[in-house]
Amino acid sequence: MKLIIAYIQPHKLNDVKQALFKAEVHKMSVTNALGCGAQQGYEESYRGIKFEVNLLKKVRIEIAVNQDFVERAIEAIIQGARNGQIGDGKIFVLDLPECIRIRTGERGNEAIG
Amino acid sequence: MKLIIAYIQPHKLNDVKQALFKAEVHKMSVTNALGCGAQQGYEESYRGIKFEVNLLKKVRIEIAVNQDFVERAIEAIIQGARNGQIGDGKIFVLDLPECIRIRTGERGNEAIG
Amino acid sequence: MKLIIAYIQPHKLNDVKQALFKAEVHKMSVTNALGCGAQQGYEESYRGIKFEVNLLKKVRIEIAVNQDFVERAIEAIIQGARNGQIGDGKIFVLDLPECIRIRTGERGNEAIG
Amino acid sequence: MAKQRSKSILRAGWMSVVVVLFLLVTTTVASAEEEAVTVEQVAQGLSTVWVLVGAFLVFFMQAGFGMVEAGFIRAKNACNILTKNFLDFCMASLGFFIIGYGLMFGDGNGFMGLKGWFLLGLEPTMAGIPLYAFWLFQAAFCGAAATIVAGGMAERMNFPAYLIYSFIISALIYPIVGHWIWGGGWLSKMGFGDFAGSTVVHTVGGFAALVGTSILKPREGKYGVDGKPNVLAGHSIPLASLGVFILWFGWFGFNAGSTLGVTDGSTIGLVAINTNLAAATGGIAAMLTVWKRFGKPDLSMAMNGALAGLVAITAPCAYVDPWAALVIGAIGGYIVVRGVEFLDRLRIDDPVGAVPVHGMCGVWGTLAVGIFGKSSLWLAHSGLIYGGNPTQFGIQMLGSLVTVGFVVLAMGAVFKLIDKTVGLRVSREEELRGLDIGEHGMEAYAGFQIFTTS
Amino acid sequence: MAKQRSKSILRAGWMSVVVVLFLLVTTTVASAEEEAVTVEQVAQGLSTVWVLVGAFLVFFMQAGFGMVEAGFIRAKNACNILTKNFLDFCMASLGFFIIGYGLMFGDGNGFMGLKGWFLLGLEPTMAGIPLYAFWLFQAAFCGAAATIVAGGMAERMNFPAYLIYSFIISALIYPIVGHWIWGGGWLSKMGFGDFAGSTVVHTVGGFAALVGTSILKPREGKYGVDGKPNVLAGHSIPLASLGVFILWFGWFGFNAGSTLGVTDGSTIGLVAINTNLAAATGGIAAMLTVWKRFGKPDLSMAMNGALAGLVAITAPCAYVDPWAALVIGAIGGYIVVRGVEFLDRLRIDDPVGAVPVHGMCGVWGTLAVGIFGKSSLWLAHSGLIYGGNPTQFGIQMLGSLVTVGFVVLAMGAVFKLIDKTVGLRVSREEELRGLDIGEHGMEAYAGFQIFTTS
Amino acid sequence: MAKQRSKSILRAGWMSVVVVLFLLVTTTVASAEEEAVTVEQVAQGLSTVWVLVGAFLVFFMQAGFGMVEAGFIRAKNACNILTKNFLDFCMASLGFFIIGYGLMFGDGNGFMGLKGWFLLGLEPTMAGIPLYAFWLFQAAFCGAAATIVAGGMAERMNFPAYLIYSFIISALIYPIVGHWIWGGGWLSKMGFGDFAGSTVVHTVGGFAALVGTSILKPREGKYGVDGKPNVLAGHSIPLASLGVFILWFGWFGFNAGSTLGVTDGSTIGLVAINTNLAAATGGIAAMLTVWKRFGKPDLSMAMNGALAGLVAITAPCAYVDPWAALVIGAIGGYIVVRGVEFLDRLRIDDPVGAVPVHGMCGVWGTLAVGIFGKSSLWLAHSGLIYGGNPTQFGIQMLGSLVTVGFVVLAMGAVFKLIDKTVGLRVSREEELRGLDIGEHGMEAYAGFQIFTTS
Ligand SMILES: Nc1ncnc2c1ncn2[C@@H]1O[C@H](COP(=O)(O)OP(=O)(O)O)[C@@H](O)[C@H]1O
Ligand SMILES: Nc1ncnc2c1ncn2[C@@H]1O[C@H](COP(=O)(O)OP(=O)(O)O)[C@@H](O)[C@H]1O
Ligand SMILES: Nc1ncnc2c1ncn2[C@@H]1O[C@H](COP(=O)(O)OP(=O)(O)O)[C@@H](O)[C@H]1O
Repeated sequence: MKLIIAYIQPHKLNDVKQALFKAEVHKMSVTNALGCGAQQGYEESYRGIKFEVNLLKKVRIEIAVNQDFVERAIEAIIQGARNGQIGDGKIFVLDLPECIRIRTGERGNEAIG
Repeated sequence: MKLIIAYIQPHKLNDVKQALFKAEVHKMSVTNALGCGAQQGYEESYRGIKFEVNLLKKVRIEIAVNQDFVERAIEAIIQGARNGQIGDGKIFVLDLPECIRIRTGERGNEAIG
Repeated sequence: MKLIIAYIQPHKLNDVKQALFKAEVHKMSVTNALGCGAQQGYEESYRGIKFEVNLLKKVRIEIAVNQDFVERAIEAIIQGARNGQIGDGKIFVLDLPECIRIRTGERGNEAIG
Repeated sequence: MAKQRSKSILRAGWMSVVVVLFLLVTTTVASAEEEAVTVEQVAQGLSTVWVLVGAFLVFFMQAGFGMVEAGFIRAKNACNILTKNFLDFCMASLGFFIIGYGLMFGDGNGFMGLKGWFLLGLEPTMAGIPLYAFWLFQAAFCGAAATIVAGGMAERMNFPAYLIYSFIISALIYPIVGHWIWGGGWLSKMGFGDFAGSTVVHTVGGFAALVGTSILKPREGKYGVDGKPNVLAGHSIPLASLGVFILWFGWFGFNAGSTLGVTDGSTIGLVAINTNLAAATGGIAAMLTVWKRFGKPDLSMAMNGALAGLVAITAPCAYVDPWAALVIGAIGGYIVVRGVEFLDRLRIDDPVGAVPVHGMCGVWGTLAVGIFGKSSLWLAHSGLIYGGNPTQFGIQMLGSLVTVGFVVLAMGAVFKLIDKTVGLRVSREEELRGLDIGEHGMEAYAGFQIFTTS
Repeated sequence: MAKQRSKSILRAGWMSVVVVLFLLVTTTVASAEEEAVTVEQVAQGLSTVWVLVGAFLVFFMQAGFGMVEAGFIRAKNACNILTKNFLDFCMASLGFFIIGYGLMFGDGNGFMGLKGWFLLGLEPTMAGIPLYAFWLFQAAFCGAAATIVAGGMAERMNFPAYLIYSFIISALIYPIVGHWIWGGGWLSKMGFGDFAGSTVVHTVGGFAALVGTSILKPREGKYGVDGKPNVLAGHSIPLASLGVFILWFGWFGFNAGSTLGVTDGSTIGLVAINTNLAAATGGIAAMLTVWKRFGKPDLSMAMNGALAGLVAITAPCAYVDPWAALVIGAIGGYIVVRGVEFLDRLRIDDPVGAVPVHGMCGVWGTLAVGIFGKSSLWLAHSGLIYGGNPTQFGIQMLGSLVTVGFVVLAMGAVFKLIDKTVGLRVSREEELRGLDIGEHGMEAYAGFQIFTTS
Repeated sequence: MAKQRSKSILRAGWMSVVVVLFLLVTTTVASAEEEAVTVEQVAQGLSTVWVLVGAFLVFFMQAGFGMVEAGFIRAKNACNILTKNFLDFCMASLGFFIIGYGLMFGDGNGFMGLKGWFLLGLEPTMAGIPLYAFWLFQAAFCGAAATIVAGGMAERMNFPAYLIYSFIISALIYPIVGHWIWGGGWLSKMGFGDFAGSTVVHTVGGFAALVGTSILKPREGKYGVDGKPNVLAGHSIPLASLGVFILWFGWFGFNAGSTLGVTDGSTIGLVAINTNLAAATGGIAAMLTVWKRFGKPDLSMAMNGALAGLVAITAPCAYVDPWAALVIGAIGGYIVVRGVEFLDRLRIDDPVGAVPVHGMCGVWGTLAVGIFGKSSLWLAHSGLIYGGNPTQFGIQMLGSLVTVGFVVLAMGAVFKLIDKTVGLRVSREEELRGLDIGEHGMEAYAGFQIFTTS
């Protein structure tokens, strides 16, 4: 099993979700995050002082999937999130040795979906 | 060492914390998250438009533990969070090759607790 | 590749960012978290009831780096975040088998930076 | 406003008018009538302006109640309390128009009025001002009594139940008590002094809240298994604080508007200064008390203290000297802090402090009339500290007790009945998720990350 | 206040009293005039106080509009709408001072006034009160008309475009319609009845919003590819709710202040009660309608309903009896719910409901004068239900239609012109990121975690 | 308002006046006395109503100050500033009752009053209105002066120190300056013109804030090691914006209420229009200045600009024509933007702009009296632009300078003393964590995720 972590633009979340559903990935967890990457920030000014905002708002998605879903999920995320512009985001894939469903106590591949 | 990630119902956090304390797991980190799982969302309506909310509020717990605490921690989480209903949550366990305490610079098993 | 997760004091974020930049680590993701560790909480009272707040506000940093940057990044975080006091925080290091840049589809070491 | 008080003012006003009329009649008859009408018109116009400004301010208190109540509860129930607050004023306007006014001010017996449904068949002026202006002022008071209860029963009461309750209290319960005291009923005849409503509005609202919250039982998680209270902290102290300022602002209309007439302005000046001084010492006293007892100057308590001072001065505001207002307010501020503690010991869960603020301090203010009141300021008898004659104090005690008794019985019955029929409390699941989603299908702060496990 | 200044005033005041007394004591004819002057002065003073209090309240409605509009949109555009709201009042003050007042109230022809630029060359009193007081009251109205549009065009309109628009509407469009109806223009001569501005203020503002929002096109993501509306939920219902209370509060000044005079207060009493009753039934009716249609009592709709009731009663408030106010308000509440649905079907995106509330209910209120109005209450002809004479209804219909037509054409041209020159809408990217950062470089809630993908 | 409607009312009004005149002309002696007394009463009643409404509005400004100050600082200190704001009004009410009023308005010498502690031993009326009403109006002013300082010293000042400070300023410092100018003291005798308090209230408050913030030193992290200012952004612009609207609203009471009397309403009309125009041009000028200098129309600055315009017009509001108000306000708006920059260059950290708004524009407004004032409008001498006689300007300059000097010295001493005893500033750790938890043990927004590293 793998744990996929993806950082995407906030306004792409709906597209990514839809793409994942089409790829039959139905479960995920979402948090908001501030990202510091290649993308330039923007300037704000407040009461006469300018300052650069270089932590940009991002959405972080965590998806645990079985091995055979990994590539599909990655494809779906890319498809939903890609704009071809800096700031599109990044995907990290971790090994996931164990997974447990709290309700039933099931473990492993059964528990994940 | 292992890194345990658990998604639970927000109102179960206190119970889980208590169960973990009993299991002598005293350290953890908590964030809020939106989860998309088997649990059905609910409908809201706003100014005459109905819409389904399918990202539900969850609490995400991260716990780094030594090998011999893994099962105890999992048991404690299950005990605290289980309701027997869909939406109870899920636990992921990752390998954790390294851990460092910033204050002392200690590494590994010593640093974790 | 490694995925570094660090929990630090919120008001140390700027120092940590600066230290990381010096170490040429320019990319990271930041979220807020509540931490439960060795650090004592503080008491609040509200309308005549006292209660202990034992989930303290922390900042969670996630950094994906290539192998040769791992120690540098850890050093930088420690340097920026250390106060010598309880509550300084903790660093976890995970293996990161895969990383994908959404914009280009690049994978692995190229994609990370 | 105290009926008998306003009557005196009016009597004075009318007498001068009569004198003028008489004088004019004995000069050149025909024209004289016109003349008298003009000065009299302006005087009535002035009183109308004053009472309407008062009515607008009292209406605005509705916003104050809404913000205080919303700010002191959790975000997940904010829409719900605001809807209640908003709709109970609408319901009160309707109920007090159809039935309430007639019950309260219509001719009838000592217990209740029996005339004036839909405001039909009444004189065009009342207490020296146009009936409609008088009604608006009274209706705003009625709305205030109704909304006090929302706070005490917050975060768990069923919405349709609330609508029913709010119609009943504003159309029936409040007007009946009002009739006793301001509508020429039995207490009014005994010389009971409640200038602007410590009893009529606040005791009624506060004890209705007490009954309601007792029947409802505490919120989920408010008391641990060991009975120790937990904190379910209010989600927006700035909102609550704005609400308190709005209430204080509106209270000037509440108290000073209750003169109903202006004449030369001396009574309204006295009422206004007393109102302000009591609020100020109430706030200070509550802060000092909470600081001493819990080690920190808790803003939410200081604000409750100012409200307590305001509630306490509401009955005596026109009968006492400014120094007495300082004392009355300060004691109110002390009462509210101890009252909150006391309720928590009894495990009665009153999320916003409606019972200590309105109930307990309403009683205290009513009694204070019997202690600090002066017969030279239009009160029937002087209070305890002036000669020690206990007559007025006795009347105040009686009136307060009977009102508390009546409200507890009547509202107890109403709430039980509602509970049996539509149900008083939402399900545990709905309570945990929040009434905003359960009852209204909406969120108060869409997009904000709110993270709390209570 | 300046001590010496007040002393002067007082000295003057007391001196006249002394003079009067002296003269009266030594009587004879001539002295009587002095006396009379004093009564007249007080009467004018009272009217001035009333109108100024009204003006302050109407000014305060600006805060109400700001909070409602900000609360009903997303956090990322909150600073932008507040800036618009804030500056349009500033621009309206300026524009109505320089040109607007002259166009509206200056002597001229039936179409517009042609005198009084910068308030120069005018009589020191107007309608029985000092010109400056009269101006302030009128200017606050003008600001209200301008700000209504901000809500309808929220979350996507360019800021400089808004500034230009707001100067034009307050200096030109609003005053011209105002002249027709209140400035002695052609509709006024026909006996058109719009007591406090259902047409002058609300129809103008509402239909300007309709034109504007139609030209602007819907917000990004408001309608799916299938045409189905999506929810872009307001970010702070408590703020919006506070705004509605402020508006209701201010509306008492809006309607009751429009009497301009007080005399014995009977008209202002009638106007005040009608205003309150219509708001209450508007809120209740809208809640019931939305509850029935969508299964939940939506607070945002109930609040819109109260505003709808207020808009609807604005024209007829002095011409109808309280029972009619109940009906007029309730129908307004129903209209607003259906109006919101209707616009969504047409895919016209009006984020805060400006068109149904102000436009549709403005028309409804204007027509209601022709249905429920009574000639005994100073209206030219009685309405339909009193004898069924359709004259007044016809006049109302005509006035409403012509106003709608004029506003649609004039504002359509203005918006098109602005679009061609400075551009009406921000870029898609700016819209997605939010206008707060794009137009003002600041955030409304620094430090708060706001997480939304719309 | 319906033009034709108001005309009818007016016609009726005027007709009765004519009738009255006629009657008096044909009348006799005896009756006249009664009549006169009545008119006098009504006139006093009207003035009382006006001043009380003004007092309520000025009180409400406290809410405005609270919201502005809270909105412009970080969420972690919001409860703290609101507590300060809330309690300083309580303290001011007490202090001004016990000592302050006597020092300010009691008989005494040119420097201070020496009679009237606890309001005892005074005449029942003052300046033609009941003493108590007069007191309330003055007390609300006193509270305003005290609370201005809270903003400038926000986010780092010790709470007990603040309580002590606020009692001292309202019981001693403010009343002494007030005595000079409004209480018959030396400046008043020279003909110094400060109609509603640009000097008495705003210069005092603003310069007390300057001294305080200088002694306190900047907030942690406000200036980088290189001296460059950092942004510590306000946490709720909507709250701040609401506060500005409330202040503007209240300012009508502040300025127009300062007439103390109404008579025929012409002065209050002038004051009201001037107040509004200066606020409007202040807002516009500040927005344009900030837009030009920093490329974006910053709402927080535009709002500060409106406040600056209001502060500037406070002294001259009754002495100048409307066109002058436009100019005075606009210059105020420009001053405030440059003033904020100027302070940042001096590394004086004033989180909410209290010094530029109240201090600098208070001085500007005072001087403006000497430039634009007209002796025909009750000022001692006409200003510079009318004949170029520099007498009035000289007096204004002198009064402003002496006040600034006195406040800087007196408050400097007070703050130093407090610093030596209870300590003026909280610990660095407490400041970082926020004063809400440190001083009050509570959070402003329980449950909200607030994420900021400053
Ligand atoms: N090495 C990294 N470690 C942690 N987070 C990263 C890393 N690289 C990118 N991110 C996250 O992904 C987001 C998008 O990255 P960005 O660099 O803008 O994309 P691109 O690959 O197009 O340059 C960043 O804002 C950050 O949140
Ligand atoms: N495969 C997954 N990847 C990421 N998060 C998941 C996954 N499965 C579940 N979760 C998280 O756990 C929460 C609870 O899961 P849910 O499916 O409702 O539980 P159950 O196992 O009872 O069906 C979800 O809301 C989501 O946040
Ligand atoms: N074992 C752990 N699992 C998860 N998070 C941890 C763990 N230990 C520490 N943390 C996180 O790190 C933060 C700082 O830890 P703390 O124990 O205060 O540091 P120290 O090592 O100085 O005792 C905690 O608040 C928590 O968020």
